[in-house]
Amino acid sequence: MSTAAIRVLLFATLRQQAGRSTVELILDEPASVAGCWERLCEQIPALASMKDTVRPALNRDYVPWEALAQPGDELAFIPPVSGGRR
Amino acid sequence: MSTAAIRVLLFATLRQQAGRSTVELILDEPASVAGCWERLCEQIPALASMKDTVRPALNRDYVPWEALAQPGDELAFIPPVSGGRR
Amino acid sequence: MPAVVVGPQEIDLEAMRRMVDLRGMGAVATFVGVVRDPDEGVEVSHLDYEAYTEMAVSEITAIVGEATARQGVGEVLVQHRTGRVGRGVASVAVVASAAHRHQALDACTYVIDELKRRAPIWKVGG
Amino acid sequence: MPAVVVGPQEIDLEAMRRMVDLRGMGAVATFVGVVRDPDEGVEVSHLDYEAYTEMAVSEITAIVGEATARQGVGEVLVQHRTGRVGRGVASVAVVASAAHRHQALDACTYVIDELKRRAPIWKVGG
Repeated sequence: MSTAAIRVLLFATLRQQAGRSTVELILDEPASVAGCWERLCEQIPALASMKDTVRPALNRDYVPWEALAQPGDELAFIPPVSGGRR
Repeated sequence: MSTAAIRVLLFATLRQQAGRSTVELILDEPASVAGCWERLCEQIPALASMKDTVRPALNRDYVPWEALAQPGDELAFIPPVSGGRR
Repeated sequence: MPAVVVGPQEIDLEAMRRMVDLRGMGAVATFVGVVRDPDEGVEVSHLDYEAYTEMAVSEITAIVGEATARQGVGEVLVQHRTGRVGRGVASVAVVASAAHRHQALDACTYVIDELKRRAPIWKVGG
Repeated sequence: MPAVVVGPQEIDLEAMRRMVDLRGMGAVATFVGVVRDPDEGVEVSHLDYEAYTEMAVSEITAIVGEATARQGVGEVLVQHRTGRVGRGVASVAVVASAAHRHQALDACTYVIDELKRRAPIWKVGG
């Protein structure tokens, strides 16, 4: 399983900070979404300060930070959405 | 002033009950809208039972029953409007 | 076309929306009332609407004035048909623009509610 | 056209409304968000929207399901643009049909509010 990867998608401010729109994380075993974020920030330290503003989404659904990511999963950290004034 | 008239417009259920859409009321002097209604019902007794369902409008504005109608005014008694469920 | 129309002509919602000035506006809400078929299980082929036209225009114009006095609201246009309207066809339309979305939606709700309460327009039996 | 569209194509509101099945429905409410100019006094020539398209479609489809589960609501259609959208042009549209007017207006409000809260779509700087 050493080549099993998780695809991390970066959008909007995260994409702009990272200068790219996808990152592959190689996992030896399933890891929490929070653990994946830490691994991501090791590769792209500029993202570290943004954790409190993003919501994790696993396979296109919002999930809690404790959710387990499996190899082959699609992971994204959703920056604040357009929302705006009501 | 004996020929001074008030035009009363009848709509919807009132028009259907009365079988006509306008009635002229001849006033000797200004009369309350409530008084005009009584005069109207003397001419068209079929309307008498409908007083509680209608709202008076004088010159195209809702008015209280005590409002004074002058010769030359346009008077209507507005049956319940379409309203319906919200 | 004036901001308030009461009469037999068909409703062209696209034309109404094109009329609305969008400068400074971020939202447009629209309400359309259509002749419902079936209505509570009963088949309806059409409805006939009767109006005290001059007063309906004046009352709806007042309602539009109340709505556009609200914060953020831009323009409000209203049309209500009279005469025969077939099933599934629009009998009334309200278009409201505003800076923000709830202002537009609330204006639309206010206008259609007040219209239904105050405008002298009736559904009449065949 | 599916009930939920996220992509660069222009919004054709008339076509969306024609798609809505009106059987048993008495009301259609529509919300359109447009690129606001000026916005808080600042001139805006366009906005650029970026989406996590697959998730946005899935999230908006869930929101539409929540809205149509409400009493009286018929159909709900949603379109959100991605890429560049010029000032005064529609970036998002919601069309909701219902038996009665408040059901349609409330469904429309619910969907646009939840979309703005949950759909992964962003305005991005040039």
